[in-house]
This record gives sequence, C-alpha cells and structure tokens, in this order.
Amino acid sequence: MAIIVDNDTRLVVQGLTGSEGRFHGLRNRNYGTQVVAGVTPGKAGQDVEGIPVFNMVADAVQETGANTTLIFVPARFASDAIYEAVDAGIGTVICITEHIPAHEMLRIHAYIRGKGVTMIGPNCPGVLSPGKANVGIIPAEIFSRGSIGLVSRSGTLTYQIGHELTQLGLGNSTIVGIGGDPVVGSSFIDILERFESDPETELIVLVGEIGGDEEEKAARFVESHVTKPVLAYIAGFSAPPGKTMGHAGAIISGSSGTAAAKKEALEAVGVQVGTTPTEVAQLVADRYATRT
Amino acid sequence: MAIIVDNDTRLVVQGLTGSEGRFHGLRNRNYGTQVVAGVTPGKAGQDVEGIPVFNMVADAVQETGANTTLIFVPARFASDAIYEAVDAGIGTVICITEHIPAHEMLRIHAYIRGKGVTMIGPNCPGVLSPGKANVGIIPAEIFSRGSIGLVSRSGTLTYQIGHELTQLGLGNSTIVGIGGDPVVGSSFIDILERFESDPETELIVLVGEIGGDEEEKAARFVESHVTKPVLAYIAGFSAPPGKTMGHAGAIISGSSGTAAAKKEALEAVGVQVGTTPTEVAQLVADRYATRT
Amino acid sequence: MDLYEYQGKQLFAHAGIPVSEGRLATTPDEARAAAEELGGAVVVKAQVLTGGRGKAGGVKLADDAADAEAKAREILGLDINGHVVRRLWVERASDIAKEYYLSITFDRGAKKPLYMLTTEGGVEIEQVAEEQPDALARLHADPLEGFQPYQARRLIYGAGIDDPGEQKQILAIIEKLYACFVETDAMLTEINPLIVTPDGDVRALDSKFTVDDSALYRHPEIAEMRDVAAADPQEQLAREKGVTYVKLEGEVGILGNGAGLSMSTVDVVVVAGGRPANFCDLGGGGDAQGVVDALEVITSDDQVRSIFFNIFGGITRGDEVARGILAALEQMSIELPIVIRLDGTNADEGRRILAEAAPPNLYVEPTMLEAAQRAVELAS
Amino acid sequence: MDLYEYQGKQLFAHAGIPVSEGRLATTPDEARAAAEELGGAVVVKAQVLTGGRGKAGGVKLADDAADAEAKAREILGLDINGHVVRRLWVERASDIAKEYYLSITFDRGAKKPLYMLTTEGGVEIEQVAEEQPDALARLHADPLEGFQPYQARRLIYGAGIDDPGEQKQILAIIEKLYACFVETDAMLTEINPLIVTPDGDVRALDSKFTVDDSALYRHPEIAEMRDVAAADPQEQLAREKGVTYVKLEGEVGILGNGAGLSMSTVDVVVVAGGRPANFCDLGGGGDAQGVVDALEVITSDDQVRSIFFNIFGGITRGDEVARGILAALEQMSIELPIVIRLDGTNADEGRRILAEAAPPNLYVEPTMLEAAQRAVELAS
Repeated sequence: MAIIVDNDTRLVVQGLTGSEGRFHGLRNRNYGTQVVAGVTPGKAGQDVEGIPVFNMVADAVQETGANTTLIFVPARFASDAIYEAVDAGIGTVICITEHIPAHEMLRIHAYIRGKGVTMIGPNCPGVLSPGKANVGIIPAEIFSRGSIGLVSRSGTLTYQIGHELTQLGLGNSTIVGIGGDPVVGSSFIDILERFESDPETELIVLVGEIGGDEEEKAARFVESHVTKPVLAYIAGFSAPPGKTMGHAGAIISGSSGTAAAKKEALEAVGVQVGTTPTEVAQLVADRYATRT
Repeated sequence: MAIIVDNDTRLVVQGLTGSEGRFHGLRNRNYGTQVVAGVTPGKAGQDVEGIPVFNMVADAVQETGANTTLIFVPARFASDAIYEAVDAGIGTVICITEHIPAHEMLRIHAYIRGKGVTMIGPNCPGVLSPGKANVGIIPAEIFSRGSIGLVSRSGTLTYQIGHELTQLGLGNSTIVGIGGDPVVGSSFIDILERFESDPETELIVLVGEIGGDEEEKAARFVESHVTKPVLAYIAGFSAPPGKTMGHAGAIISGSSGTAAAKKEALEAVGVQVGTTPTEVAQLVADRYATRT
Repeated sequence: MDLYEYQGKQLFAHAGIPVSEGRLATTPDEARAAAEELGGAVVVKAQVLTGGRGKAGGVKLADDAADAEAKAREILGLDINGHVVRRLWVERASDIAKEYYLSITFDRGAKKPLYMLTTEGGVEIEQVAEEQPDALARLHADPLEGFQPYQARRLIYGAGIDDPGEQKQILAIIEKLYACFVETDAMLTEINPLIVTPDGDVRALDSKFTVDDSALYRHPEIAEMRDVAAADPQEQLAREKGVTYVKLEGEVGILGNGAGLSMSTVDVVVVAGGRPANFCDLGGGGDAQGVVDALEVITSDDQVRSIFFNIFGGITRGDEVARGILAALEQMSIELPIVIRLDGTNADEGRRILAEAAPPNLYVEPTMLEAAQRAVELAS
Repeated sequence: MDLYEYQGKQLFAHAGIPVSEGRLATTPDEARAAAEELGGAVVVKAQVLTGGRGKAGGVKLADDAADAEAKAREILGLDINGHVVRRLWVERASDIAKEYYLSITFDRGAKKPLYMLTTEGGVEIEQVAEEQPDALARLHADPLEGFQPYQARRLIYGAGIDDPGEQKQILAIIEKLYACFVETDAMLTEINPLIVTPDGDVRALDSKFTVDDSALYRHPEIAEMRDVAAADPQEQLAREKGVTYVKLEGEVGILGNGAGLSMSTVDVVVVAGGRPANFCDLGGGGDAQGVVDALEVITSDDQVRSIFFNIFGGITRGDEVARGILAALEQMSIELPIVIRLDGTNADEGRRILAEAAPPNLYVEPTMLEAAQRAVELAS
C-alpha cells in the first residue's frame, strides 16, 4: 500500500515547463511515477518529453485522470495554483514551493480541510514510496523498500537519516517530508494516522525540530492512537531561543518549543528519542533486531 | 422522532431580552419546548421569567447544555450571532431575523456547511414538531400531531396549508419553514432527506414558490432519493416576470423560475402539485384515504 | 435595487474597470454641453431600468454637440417598456472591434457567485446560453476562497480568448469586477458589451447592476442613487409607507399577510376568473396602522374595483386586523367593496368585531376560494 | 521581520488604533526638538528589538525639552541585551489608570490566529499565563470566518472588563488589530500595555510587531522599515549574499545544506564537545557560488577557529560543493582548517575532486560525528 503516493498516483506537475518543474518532473517519471500531465497557462498543446502540457488543471484532470499534483510554481502564484488544483478535483496536493506567505496558508489550510484534500507542504521535499512512486525532490536512490514509515519536517535531515538506515540494511514504506513552514497542509499527526493504518508500515520514525508544539501533539497522539513502535529524532538541542534557524517554524519562543521539551514529551509516551541521526538509526536497528 | 427539534432540544434564545425574543421565547416554552437560556451581551445574571440570561452563547452552552439556538437579533448583528453560536458548539441554528445581507449568508452558509451544523432560515418562521417542541414563530395551535412532514419557503402559506390539513383531520410530524431569502441554511433537499429517514413521517408536503430552482432540484432529489409520497404546492402561478414578490427569492428572471416550470418538473417525477392550498390539502387527504 | 447604466459604470470606474468618459444630461441643452466638453462624436443613451432600449430608439450616435442636442430631444420622454426616459448618458463614442460579455451574478441555487464570459457579446446572454452553450464560459467562485486568478484563466481559456493582450486586461477586469461585486453587496454585475477597440483596449461599454436591498444600509452612496421619481406612484407611496407592493394589471386589489400567502392569493383570484390589480404584503406583523397604510396604497390605484383582504393570523392577530379595517374605513371613506377572509390567531374575535360594526361595503367570507370568487364578482 | 515599537505604532495608528503622539530622534538634539514640539512631559524610549529595555534604563520620563535631551544622552548608545540603542522614540507622557494586555499571534499549532487579552498588563505575558491563567482570555479566530464582534465580546467578558466605555473602545481596538494583523501579514501584534487613562480613554502604549518575511514583497512600506545598520555585521553580510546565517557564541563555524541538517550539525558539534560559532544553511540548491558566499560570511567572523562543512547531497551535488570549496580557497586564501563530510548525490566525485586538489587545510571525514569531532579538535 504505502501512503499518499503509490502505483495509483496519476501526477500532474504545475509548473512543468519551468526549469525545476521539468528537472524533477522527469526525474519522478524516470523513477516510475505516472506523470500524466503538466500545467502552465498559455502552453497548452506543448509537451515535455512526451508529457502533455495543459493551460488548466481542470483540463489535465479531464484529459488524463490526474489525481495528484506536484506544485513548483513561484511563491506569488502558488496559492492560486493550490486553489486551482483543489477546485479541479485533485485529491492530493504536494507543494514544494517555499516562501508562501503564512496567512495565505492559513486560509488554504482551512479551506481544503473542509474538502477532505490531502496536502503535503509547502516548503517540503515531497513524498517517496520506494519502488512505487516518487513525487517531489527526494533523492530516491538513498532509500530502499522496507517497512519503516519516515515523517520529517526537514529535507536533508530526512536524507541523512534515510542514508543511515539504508547503511544498516533497513528500508522504508513511505518517506514524507511535511515541510518546515509555520502552516503546513499535513501535520505529524495526519501522517502518523496514515502510517498506523498502512499495513506495509511496521515502525515509524518521526524527525522533528525546535519550534511550535507539533512534536508534543504528536506525542499525545501516539499515546492514544498509535500501536506501532515510534522512534524520533529532534534537531536543534543547541539552538538559542528567539532566533529563527532557517525554517520559519524553527524558532524557540519563550520557554516552549525547545528540543529538550519535545524529547521529554515523546519519551513520556514511550517514544525513544535519538540526539544524533546516527543514534536514532541505531535505535531503529536495535528495535528491529529485538523484534525478529 | 420528528426532525430538527424534539424533546431533546435544549434551546438558547439569542435576543431573549428584546420584545420579539421575549414574546416568542416564552411562547415556545409554554408550548413545552425546553428553553434553557437566553443570550444578550451585557445582561448576564438577569432572567426572563426564570430563563437565565448570559452574555455569551459559550456560557449558555457550558452552563445549560444548550444545543439549539433561536436567533431574534437585528439583521446587522445576526451574522455575528450565527458565528457565535456555531463557534460555541451549537449544532442547530434557527434564524428568524430577516434582511440579513445575502453576501453575508453566502459566507455563513459555506462556513457552517463544513462544520456539519444544521441551519434553518434566515427570514423563516422556524420549526415545529407538534407535541414535542416549537422553535420560532409558527402558531402551534393550528397544527396537530400526525405523520405529514411539511416543508415550506413561506410562513403564512404554511399556516394556511396546515390549517386546511387540520380541518381534514390530518396532522404533522414536523413543520419546517426554510425561509424565503436568496440564501438559506437548509434547502428543500436537506429537509426532504431528513423526512425520508424519519420514521414518524409517512408523507411529505413541499410548499414552494416562484424564483430560483430549488423546487426543480427537489424534484430531481425526490426521484432518486425519496421513497415516501411527496405532494407539492407552488405559489405564484400568476406572478409577472422580473418583479420581486415579497420574498427576496420570489422573482422570476428570464424564462426560469416560473411556477409552471416547477409544477412540470415535480409532476415529471410523480409529485402531485395543487394550484391552491385547498386543492393540495385535498390531494393529501385523498392520498391518505387510498392508503388505508 | 437596480442601478442605471451610468451609476453602474461609476461603480465600475471606482473599482478600476475601464469605462468611457461621459456626462449625465437631463435636458437637450445639458446634452449639448456634455458633448461639447467631451469633444468629437458621442453616444446619447437613454437611462432606463429596462432592457431593449436600443431597439426602442433609446441609443443614438451624434456627430457633434448640435447633433447630440437633437438626439437628446428625440430620446427624452420616450416610453421604453413603460419607463419614461428622464436621464441621458452622453458618452464619448467608441470604436468597437469586438464585443464580449462578462458578468458575475448571485447564483441562488449554488449559493455561490457565478462568473460568465463569452466572446458573443452585445446580445442577450440567455440567447447565447441557449443557442451556443459552448461559447459561454461559466464558473462558480467559492465565497470563502474569494477571487483567485485561476478562475479568470479558466473563464478566458474557456471562452476561447487567445490574444495575450486581451487575456491580461480581461484577467484584471474579472478580478476587479469580483471585488466590486463583493464590496457593493451586488446581486448582479454585468458588462455587455465588454468591448475591444481596434487598438486592443478592453473597456466596459454598458453596465447592469443590482444591489442587495438588505445591504444598502452600509452603502449610503449607492442607496442615494435611487431614482425615486422613476417609480410607479403606487409603488413609491408603498415604499414610503413601508408596505411591500407590486403593481399588476387587473382590477382586484389584493392584500395578504406574508409573501407566500399573498402570492397564493393572487393565484386564487386568477383561478376564480379575476385579474389581480396588485400584490400587497402586510408582512409578518400587521398591526392596525399597517392595515390602514396598505389600504391607502391599494385604494390610490384607480384601476382597483374591489379589494380582497386575505389574512391568516399567526403573529398577525385577527382582532387587530379587524380594527385596522374599521379605522381605515373611518379615516379614508373607502367606497370600494372589501371582501375579507380571516383565519388563525384571534380570527373569531376579528369576525365578531367586523360583524358588529357591519360596514355596508364589507363582505366576510369563510374560505380563500369563496372570498376570491366574491371579490372577482364585485370587481366586474 | 521584527519592527521597532514606533514602527509598530505607526501601523497601529494607520489601522485606527489610538496611540500617543511622538517623534523619532537619533540624537539628543533631535530629542530636545521633539519634546519641544510635543510640549509638556515626554517619555524617551530606546528603540531596540529586544525586551527588558525598561529594566536596562532604556525608558525615561522627561519633564521638559532640556530634560528630554539629557535623558536621550543617557539612553543613546546603551547596550541592551547586545542591542546598541541608536534610535529613540520621544512620546507625550501618558497618565495611566490601568494597564491591560492585548495581542494577536499566529498560532502555528492550531493554524489559526490567537487573541489574548488580560487586565494584567505591563508584565511579561508568559508570567501571567503561568501565574494567573484564569486572568488571561484566549480565543482563536477562524481564518475563513475572519473577525466577528462576538470574538471581542468573549475576550472582554473573559478578561473581566466590565466598564461599558472600556468595553466599547476595546471592542473597536480588537477589530482594528485583527484587520491590521491580516492586512500586514503579521505573525505577532502585541499591545503591552494597553492603557486606560484616568479619563477612561484606551490607548496602545507599546507595540511588538513581527511581519512574515515571505509576505514582505507585497508590503514595500514595511520592508523599508528594516534597520540594516542594527544587524550583526555577519548577519548583514549573509543577508546581502542571500545566505541563511545565525550568529552563535562558539568557535566552530558550521555550514550545512538544509535547515534541519544544519541544525543537526550544530547539535552534533555540541555532542562532540565543541561550541558552534554559527548556524549557516546553504539551502536546497547549493551551487559553487553559494559555497563561496557562505564561506565568505563564516570566515568574516573572527571567533571562528575551524569550519565544519556538512553536506548531504540531494539537489545539492557533491561535485559542485567540492568545486565551490576549491574556488573559495583560491579566491579568499582561507587559512582556517576546514573539515568536510560529503554524502549523497555525486559525493564520490566530490571527494575525488578534493583528494586530487588536496589543499593543506582541508580534512575529509566519512561521517557527521567523526567530522564534528575533528572540527572541534581543530578549533581548540
């Protein structure tokens, strides 16, 4: 099964004719993802190495049965692109674009939630279900098939942990980069819920960072709703308060949002927390070793 | 059971201390409705003949377990009152207020739909489940208990038809005045759906009028989703096009929205349509006579 | 509330939608002065709240100021579908290469704003919808989402507009029209035609604009635009008295309480073989003074031969209505026959009051249909 | 982007929220002139992007213009939590009867704006939240619903404000603050204290205002408010070069690609017993020029003793990074030791390039932890 993207994914790439859209769209197709369409206003009738381009998402949906979109359009036009996709009946939106104003995402989030749309991102690396589909910019070659669900707020950190897992002979069911912005379409909880009900996922690794209280909420959710083993890594133990560390979400305000507080919340519900990527990979390997 | 209001209704009246709110709130209580609270900002601690008054709906919900609101506040403050009720967790909103700007209702409708809230009105007479609860301004003494579900866009016309039914010895499960404004919280279809699944309702009378296409939509819904017998009355056969007939909704624009078109649409799906209130009441009586 | 073309265009211009320069004129002299100020050829357009003014001779091209004065003289005072022309809009003449159509309406059924765009402008949109449905691009906006540029793109591509310059201008116009629609609480904003000049400029050449009456309180500048003088005298009086009143063509004056019952009363009069003179709704309340006011409005119509008073008491109390009728008869010395049917709250008491006073021209009937038949009979 | 008190108040005033009249001053002379213009007693307030300026002596009452000049002289140049005072806000002194607190913040967890109101103003809100949670009224707005007056009533009643005059003014202020919050794309708008004067007037006496950097493109007037001179020199250079950079206290310069990995790198250096000198994120792309720019920023910090370069290639390619490092070494003659760990896309190629060039101060390590240990060792 895997979650969010798989063999049933029929992908439209909004911004396919741009340089990033083209590069990653083709890369995703080469991986085996069904990339059925691109959308760029004014470029209908063109194609990108055989992928037909449409003016509007609605046309792409009608002509190609697209059910998932990958958004690469610049920040100023990204909200419009998201609304367009959702109103055209797209059920899964994966938005790579960074720097979308947070207030726009507030409204988008409230709007699409009511419609049952799954959104990943913005400012995220995308979703990879090894052996099935890769939608976004995750370097798939680092990962192998397996039963570990990986969910993360950070891109390269995800690759690092995936790399460490792979070196220990462990693989993934799906890797989800939810993005580091203040408002993202799917939270840890949304993804944990899906991994919990995904038969291919046996263990879940959560990669968090300082700022906000998503990890704390995830801990409460794990306690009440997740039966599968969960392990976690938190970045930013050494971060000073009041400074934004790259991600808009990665800021410690006042006494909350520290890595220590998150670690404590997670450990309180039985989630082991590693303090370096290497440590968390080793913890996962240990867990697998004791299971079999 | 009945629909929308019944013995489980715990009513808060927004605007209870105003003259209309007081008159009808007490009248509803005298009928047997559980009127548990009133809300008027700044009047917390007062009571209206024993009904406690609160500053905020949230307090009324917390203190009295109110689950339904009846709104009598003036048009300029009515939207605020609706949002307040919905955000306080009220599940059923019955709004009597008329002259709420249509654009406000557009937004309210879209907002509350996503939350699963039932709204009746605005600009409606309310809902009466004879013998159980009366919420609004319907003169309950005209109606008796029975198995006819009555749904109408118009107030006094509903009373007229109820009166004619009563004189023929027929009673009602619930009478719902959905209101005559361009945008109302519940449409004919919403109410038909509820009557269809209400075990106490055996037959449904739909009272429509010129303008819009709600009756045509209702006809399509009846065809596909309603197994109980439906009869209808449409007001405005003699109305000229292009003039608003009292209700903001009652205007014929171009070739659509005429009573004849509505009658045709309803009859096409087997719904008998009376051209006077007397005729529709007689049709209902005939239907009952042949059933037993 | 419906606005005149020039009023709608003022609101368009305020929203940033390009329109032609023009001046209001109410006399031939003013039309001449307007044309002089504008310079060159102008169009003199009758301002009436009805369609078909072109065919009725209400829109004329004038080569210069003297011609504008002459054309104004021809148009002023014209009767167009019962609307007498009292105002003219004198506007710089436009070169027209293409005529498109753009509107945003309030879709009651979908409970959403509805955009419509077609390159088949200049004709009635209903005709386009019927004869060339594929040429008409339609799209709903979501009231919570608001305007998004993709909506404009879907309309533009859907209508088959492929000139990039036009696309860009029309995208901006759609965005501004949506803002205008929302900000003015409009029920209808229509631009027909939306023209493209030979130079490729896109401009609103006409406007149809309806604003929600319930929202006028927060748009005093629009409320002030109402042309009180243009209304039917009875409808004007009704507005002053706060009575809902619509003038019809027949002889039986109709008064009910509640819009649905009043409409139904009109129908029943027709079923009884009569012709209703009006639709008049006393409203939900209906106290004695309301009855007096409504009767004053109805009796001011010379065509009325009998009055059918149809009351189903709810909030409205039968005794109050009866007292109102007697008070009206006293104050106004009405000689027309009045047929009354009274049911619901305090109906017995009302009938008793009327029976006691027993004015000679008052007829009390037990049912709607019988009362209608009596009123029709008395009107003939 | 954080705004100074006076900048936030300008935005408040623009939104219709009452504030005291004041003037900006950057010298004692300007402070005197400002006080003269305002007349009477004034408050001279240090404008710094940090809290605790009152305790640090950054806010002083002045009786007259001469006193204002003297107070300005005392405050200008003060170091408050590492922020040197360069700007003063000279404001008409207020009589204060009560101090309230009002804010709207961007609640990331709830994904909704959060209002907070309490009558316990003038102190840190975290303290109120901890010590008197019942005194703090909190409420979320729904971004699609927007502001509704009931929200303000819930806050006002919830905070126990029962004076009708205050209720009315605060209701209006909450509505305006919400509009201001939305229209400026704010992440935080805080009024502490919101004062009530002895006459019952409610006014914002301070402001804390943060605007979303991603939305600054549509608020050029706010973007212009940035005080470039106040930033740390390295952070200023980083901004010019488009590099994400945060200055820390230690000796190991850190450069990673991606925020999460960079943060993790900081942690690993601490785990290895070192002290990070900075956090520097090359970003997702990371071409050779980006590497050069980032190294320029890091090496401009005198505290840096060694550099830890941690790259996990994805979009970023290892060979590009290697070439960037070599180019930087060539252009800048860096003598500091550089420890590099390279994995992911084209990492082998990158390591090969570096091994070939083999600059004397470059150390290639196989894992993050080993690289961190080496960097720490080299820094001491």
